[in-house]
Amino acid sequence: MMEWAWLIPAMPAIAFFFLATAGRCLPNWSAIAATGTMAVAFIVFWFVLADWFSMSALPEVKAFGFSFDWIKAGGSTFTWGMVIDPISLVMVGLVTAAALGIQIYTWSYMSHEPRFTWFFAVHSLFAAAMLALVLADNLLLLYIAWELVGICSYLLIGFFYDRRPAAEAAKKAFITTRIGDVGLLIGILLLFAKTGTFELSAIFTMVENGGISETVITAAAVLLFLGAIGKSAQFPLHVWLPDAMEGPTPVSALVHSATMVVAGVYLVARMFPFYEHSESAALMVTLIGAFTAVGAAAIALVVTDIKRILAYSTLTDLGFMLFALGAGGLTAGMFHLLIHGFSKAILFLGAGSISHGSGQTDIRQMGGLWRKMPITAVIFGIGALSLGGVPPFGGFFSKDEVITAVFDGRGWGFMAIALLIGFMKALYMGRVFFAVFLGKLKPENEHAHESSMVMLAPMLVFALLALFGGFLALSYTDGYQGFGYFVFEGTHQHPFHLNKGIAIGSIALAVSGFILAWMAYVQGSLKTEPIIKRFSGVHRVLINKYYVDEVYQWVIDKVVLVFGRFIAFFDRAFINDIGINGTGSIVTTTGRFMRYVQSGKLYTYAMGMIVGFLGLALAWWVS
Amino acid sequence: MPAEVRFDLLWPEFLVAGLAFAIFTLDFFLRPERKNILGWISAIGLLYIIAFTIPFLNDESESLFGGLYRVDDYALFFKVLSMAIGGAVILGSIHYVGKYLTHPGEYYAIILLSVLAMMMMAASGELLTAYLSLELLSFCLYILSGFALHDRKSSEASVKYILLGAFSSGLLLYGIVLMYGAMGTTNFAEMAAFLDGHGEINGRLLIGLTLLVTGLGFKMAAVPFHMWAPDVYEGAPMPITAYIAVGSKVAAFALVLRLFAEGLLPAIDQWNILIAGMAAVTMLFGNVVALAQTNIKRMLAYSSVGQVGFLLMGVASLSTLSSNGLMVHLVGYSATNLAVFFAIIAFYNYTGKEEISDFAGLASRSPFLAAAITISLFSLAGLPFLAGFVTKFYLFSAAAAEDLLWLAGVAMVASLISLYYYLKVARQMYISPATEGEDSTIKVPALLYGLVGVMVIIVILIGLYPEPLVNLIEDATAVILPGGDASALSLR
Amino acid sequence: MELYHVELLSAALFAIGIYGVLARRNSVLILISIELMLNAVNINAVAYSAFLDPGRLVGQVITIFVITVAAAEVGLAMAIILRLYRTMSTANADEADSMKW
Amino acid sequence: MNGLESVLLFSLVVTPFLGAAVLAFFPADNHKLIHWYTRIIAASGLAIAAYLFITFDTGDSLNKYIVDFDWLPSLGIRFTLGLSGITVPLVLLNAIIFFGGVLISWNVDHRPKDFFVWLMLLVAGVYGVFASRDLFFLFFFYELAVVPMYLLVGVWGSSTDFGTFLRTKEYGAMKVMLVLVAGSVLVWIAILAMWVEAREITGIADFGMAGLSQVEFSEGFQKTYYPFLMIGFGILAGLWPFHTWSPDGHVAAPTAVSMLHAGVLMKLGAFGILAVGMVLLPDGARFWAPLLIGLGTVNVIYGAISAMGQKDLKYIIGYSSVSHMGYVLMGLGALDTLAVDGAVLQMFSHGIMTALFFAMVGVIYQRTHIRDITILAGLGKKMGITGVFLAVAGLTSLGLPGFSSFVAEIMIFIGTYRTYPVVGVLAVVGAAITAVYILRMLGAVFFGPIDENKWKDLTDANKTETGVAALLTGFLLLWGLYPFRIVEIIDSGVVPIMERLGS
Repeated sequence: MMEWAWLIPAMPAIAFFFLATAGRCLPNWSAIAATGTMAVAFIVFWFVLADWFSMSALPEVKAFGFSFDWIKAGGSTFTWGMVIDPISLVMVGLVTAAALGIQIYTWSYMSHEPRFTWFFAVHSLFAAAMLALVLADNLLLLYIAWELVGICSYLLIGFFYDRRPAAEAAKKAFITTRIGDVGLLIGILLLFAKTGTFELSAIFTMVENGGISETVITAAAVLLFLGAIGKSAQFPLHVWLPDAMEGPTPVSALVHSATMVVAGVYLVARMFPFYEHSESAALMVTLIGAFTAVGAAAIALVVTDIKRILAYSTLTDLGFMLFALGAGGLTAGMFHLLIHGFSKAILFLGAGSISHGSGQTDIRQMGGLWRKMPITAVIFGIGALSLGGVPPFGGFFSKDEVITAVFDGRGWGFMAIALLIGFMKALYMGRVFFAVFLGKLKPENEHAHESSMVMLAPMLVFALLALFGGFLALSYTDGYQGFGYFVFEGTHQHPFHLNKGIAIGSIALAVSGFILAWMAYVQGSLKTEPIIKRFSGVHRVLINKYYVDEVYQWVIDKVVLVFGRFIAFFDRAFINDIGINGTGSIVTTTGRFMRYVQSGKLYTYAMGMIVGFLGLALAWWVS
Repeated sequence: MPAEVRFDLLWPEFLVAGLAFAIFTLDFFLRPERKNILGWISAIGLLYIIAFTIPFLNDESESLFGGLYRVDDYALFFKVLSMAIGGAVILGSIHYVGKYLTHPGEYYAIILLSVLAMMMMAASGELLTAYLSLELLSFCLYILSGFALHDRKSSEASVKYILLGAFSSGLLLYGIVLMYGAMGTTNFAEMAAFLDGHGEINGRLLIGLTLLVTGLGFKMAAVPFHMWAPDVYEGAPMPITAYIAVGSKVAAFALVLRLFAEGLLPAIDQWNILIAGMAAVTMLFGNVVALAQTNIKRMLAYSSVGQVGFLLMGVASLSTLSSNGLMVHLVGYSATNLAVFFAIIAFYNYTGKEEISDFAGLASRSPFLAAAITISLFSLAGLPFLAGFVTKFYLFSAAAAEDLLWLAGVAMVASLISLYYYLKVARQMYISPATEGEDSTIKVPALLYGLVGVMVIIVILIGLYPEPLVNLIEDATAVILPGGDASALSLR
Repeated sequence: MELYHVELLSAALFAIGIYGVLARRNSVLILISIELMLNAVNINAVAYSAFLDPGRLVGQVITIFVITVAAAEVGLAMAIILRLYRTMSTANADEADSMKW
Repeated sequence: MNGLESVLLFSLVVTPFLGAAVLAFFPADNHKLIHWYTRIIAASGLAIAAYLFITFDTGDSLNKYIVDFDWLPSLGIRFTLGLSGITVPLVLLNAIIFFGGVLISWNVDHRPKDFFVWLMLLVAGVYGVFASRDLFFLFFFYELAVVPMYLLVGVWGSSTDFGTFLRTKEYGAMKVMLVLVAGSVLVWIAILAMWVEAREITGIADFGMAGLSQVEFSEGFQKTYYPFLMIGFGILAGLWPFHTWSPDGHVAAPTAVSMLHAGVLMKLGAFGILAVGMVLLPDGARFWAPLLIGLGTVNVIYGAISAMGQKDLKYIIGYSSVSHMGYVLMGLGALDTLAVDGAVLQMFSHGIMTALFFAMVGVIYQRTHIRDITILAGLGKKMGITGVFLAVAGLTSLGLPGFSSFVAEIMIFIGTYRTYPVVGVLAVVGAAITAVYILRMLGAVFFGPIDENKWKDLTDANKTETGVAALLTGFLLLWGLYPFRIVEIIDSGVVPIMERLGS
């Protein structure tokens, strides 16, 4: 079945082309076409996975790929090919599952939207691009898919294009990530210039046997990481992600769980040999991941829009994953990616369900909603507990893996940071869950209602995955000895292990986080207002997201656009009016003056002739 | 010295002169309103003479009166060209004369006489003969430019023209005499022999040559001897302006080319840089000043001053190739200028206006005239697929081939400048709307319609396939610059 | 008498003629100055012929033609000047400057 | 002349020329006839070009489909037409844009006959430049392509008042014409210099490129005259700082002319640098390559930043053309096979893309009579189709994979990066800036709420316009997704040149 793996990205891509061209004529078929193709991709994934396990009985088979020539020019051949290995399989599984579930959810959620077809078209392309990204066996194709992911996010975030904030958010998302892509592309070009190929396997071989110098590896690793910073919304390019919730909720769900933001994490995981060979680059990944995680978690504690809280929690988790990857924890990072994907899908779909049912987005306007939407509440709760890191939910296992990896790789200090992040995760997850579902029901929410089964069913499936996904870490058969045997770096397979101290500590922190949240938002024994008042400066900074957006906006308004206008003015006034027109007017002015030589008087004319004669004679005499 | 002079070879000249006198005579017998027919007779007569001359003189090569007068392919080429130009101008004048001028008989006859003068200029092989034919031409043009009796501008132009012309004749003559004193001969071939023998140039020869160039520069209207041209162009009746712009220039260059090729070529290293400098100044000055003009005739006057600069390039870089180039450009220039002038005559006949701004909206008033003027002006600017492009390309290539690439570069810049004022005319015609009350459709008589059409077709034909013309010209050049194979290296 | 004596005479005459053309306002006087120039030419031509080229009479022929042409020229010029006088009531060449620039 | 292809090539060049000549005698008031006649001429050109493209054999592609007549032997001018791997795509490009331009001009009702006569002459010139294998005719067609611009812009264009300054159509037309002819003067000088030099070396007067390319010009000569070609052709390609004719020309030009102007005319310049400059003066090309690539880089960055500071749709796209032509120049300057391949593909791709841009801007302008992006807003509601296609063009322009510009740009990036890393980096940065102004433009015009009262009667692109846009989009996608064939063809033309250049 593996040779049919190309169907996985191809199916949604076909759906896109079908819907984008013919979709207008067949509006009713759009959902079916999109979901159907996605289902096929999902099924193919399972066959490929099965194949993988049957083949990898031979231990030396690590990856399987095939390719076709895309461009042949100047002695170089660029191919489009796929690599199927554990990392890509994990990603494909996550993406196909998430996309499929979210599309089903969308049937109901977006059913009143006139541009339903367009939504499905782009949604399919989004999934296709992400699938191509994770399956790409070379950097060129990876970059192509990477950019397509970016543009799909633009189209989807800006889906409600007639709303100014949505349009702005879309633009912001694309341009911000594009800045990171500059680094990514330069990194890719650097690697091509040094290795002469885009093939990942060939590049890795060179990295392993020293075919590339250390400096180049570090430079490339840093440059590639710039791309990851953009896509995975790490500081300082994180600003687009919170705004991205201007898109329809299913888009947020897909963006935050399985596509787009995890692309950066995936890139770091995929290029892991580089970070293994460059300590400084790996340290950079760790630091930026940790910094973003802490910073974003702090914001998540104070903002009140439900999707914004979730957005900042995504930032935290992404930082968390990169934290692990930078510390050498490939398994941990990928595992957290997987679990986070499912959990975050629930949370966003749940948030969508909440706003769909109640019409509210601000958690201060909610409360007690579990009475009106019990299933949503349960499912949302599972997601929150999972991401909060409470056992036995999946998030606990993955978080524990990350903390362990950080401890192994970076030691005590960084582990403390990881634990702190874990605590904050629990705190804000508790906050959002309690504030929304528990407590008193507000009168304006009386009309709130549970969502349809079409929306709830996918959520349920994801909830199960979030609930039990953590057990993927454990060993079951010879064919699957735990996640650590499946996704590993180098030759270093390792089983799941619990560091008891760390585990207990993190559980304690997670639980206390939830308890604190409960005290603050349900029981009321912990008053938030005094704390806010006490730390009003800090609170203001956090509410304003450290003023990063303002600084950027200032730079754009006062520096970039002003500079653009200056150049435009310079071009018009100097290069054109003085340079080009000036040359012309010099000639015409000369003509205007020279015509006065022609005085109309006869003697001038005769004089002219004599002068000419003398001039000629003189010139001749001299020469 | 040949014992017997073959007067029969002068039949074309006799016929033209006879035609002229026939017109004078016929003029007495015609009632004023019938005098239009004189124009037709002159033109058709010239046509017959052309038809007679070509087979009659083809491949003849004879030197009459001991080298004073040549009958050869070069002369033949210019004779035919002169007659053709004369005939075209006469045809183009008929309506104009009927509307604005008196004394048509004298008008046509004097044009015929000037055609005769032009034919003689191309044929003369000696300075005095050249001078005499040149004076004949000038006298005719003095009269013609003052032909609009009641027009102040016309008499002013005429006075300026004749006084300056006489002045320049004085200079020219003094030059001729000094050269005669320096070389002991006025015969072109003997001059060449003298220069071949004596490398250096003494003061007498130097001043003589300079004066000669001054006098001829006046006829050609090269800067700074051009100053009569704008005024005369503006003042003269419009067909005469065309005639001066085309005919007198063709004749002057026919003479200059033969003089420099046959007489002064051995000293080319001495004078080519001077002529090149004059060419550069002429083309720049003419085109730059033309930018500031508002009267179409005056603009065309300056433009043709600029064209003289291009033509002088061919003299400065004299070789078989550049001689070809000069003649090709001369032919292309003549056809193009005639097309412009005929179109303007048609316009003037109807409107009586000659400012550039009066052409506003011409594209809707008469699409044909607008297109014809545009095409011809574009040809003057050297744009493809028109004559000007090919002829300039030929001429500039020839100059470049003789190490005058810089001059070719200046010429290109000058044609770029010229493009600007040509485009200003095109802008008036196509872009600006016609002024209120002056937007009636212009009626173009069939004769002018046909003339303009024929000229435009010639312009396009030369632009698309100049090879036949170039072949003719190569034959002509072979006479004055024998032994040159144009496609091979420079023969200097 | 050497050749250069005659040459100087002729050059002087010629220069005076040029001066006249440049300095005179009246067209008729200009015309007379031009005649002066032409006469300078004639003197020179005859002198060259006599001193340098005694056998051939080229200079004399030139002179005869120049005299003839000059006569015709004067006639024509006078007619045209008369025209100018009729239309503009002046024979001053520098007042005929309606066309310029 | 032999073979079907030669006949087709000849007729491809001659058809619009004759077509214009015949059209000149049509009755001027039968608009329908004139439109349909021109469409048929354009379609036949497209068919021929497509046939030549599809059947193109990449083996020995330098001297393909030769048409050869003696024209002016005394100067060594022959009428020689031939195709190479470089020219075939560009000929196809011209055919596509001509066809699209004619269709999009369905609304020209002011003297349509004259309009199409000039348009056909322009197109004939462009075909001729691409196909000529003789410098005289290359120059001939080059000027022929420029001349009609004056009247096309001047008569059918529009004047715009920008508040602080005014750009009239007369000004735009005059500037386009004079600047381009000024460029051609430089080219002309270089052509004559080469001809003279070759004549002195070989003793044969010959303007044929095949012959001239065999001549060993001295290094000093090449270094002296290559800049003439580079700047002269470069002016047409929008080389900084001689680029301002282009945006101002666009602002004044009517839609179809803008399409041809940015779509094909600017390509002539880049084509000239490659097919004349680099082929005939390889040493000069090597010597001056750093300057070319440097100016190309300036073009990219400067054009993009200028575009960012503009408010008028046509200015934005005009400057984006300047920026994108910078990539082409950069690719040429890199002297790297991959980069040059990319440059040629970029010419094709940018041509189609910018034609699409202008077609859609034309649609907007025709309906709203506004091009100021600060006034237009929310048009997406009423003009969805237009918006989609403008977005397609915009996304192509910012180098989105899937569209052909990406393929071209990535090849240029690779090629320039491995020769001049800094330039490669700047090129990538330029692409990012492109994203800024393109998205700003799209966002301002199509996104956000719409003023329902003001645009009550606003209509979307009609079927013809949609068809044109779809045609252009189809080509963008085709080469974007499957560039193998076109790159193969281009490569077959570029490799011999690069081998001669010794890199």
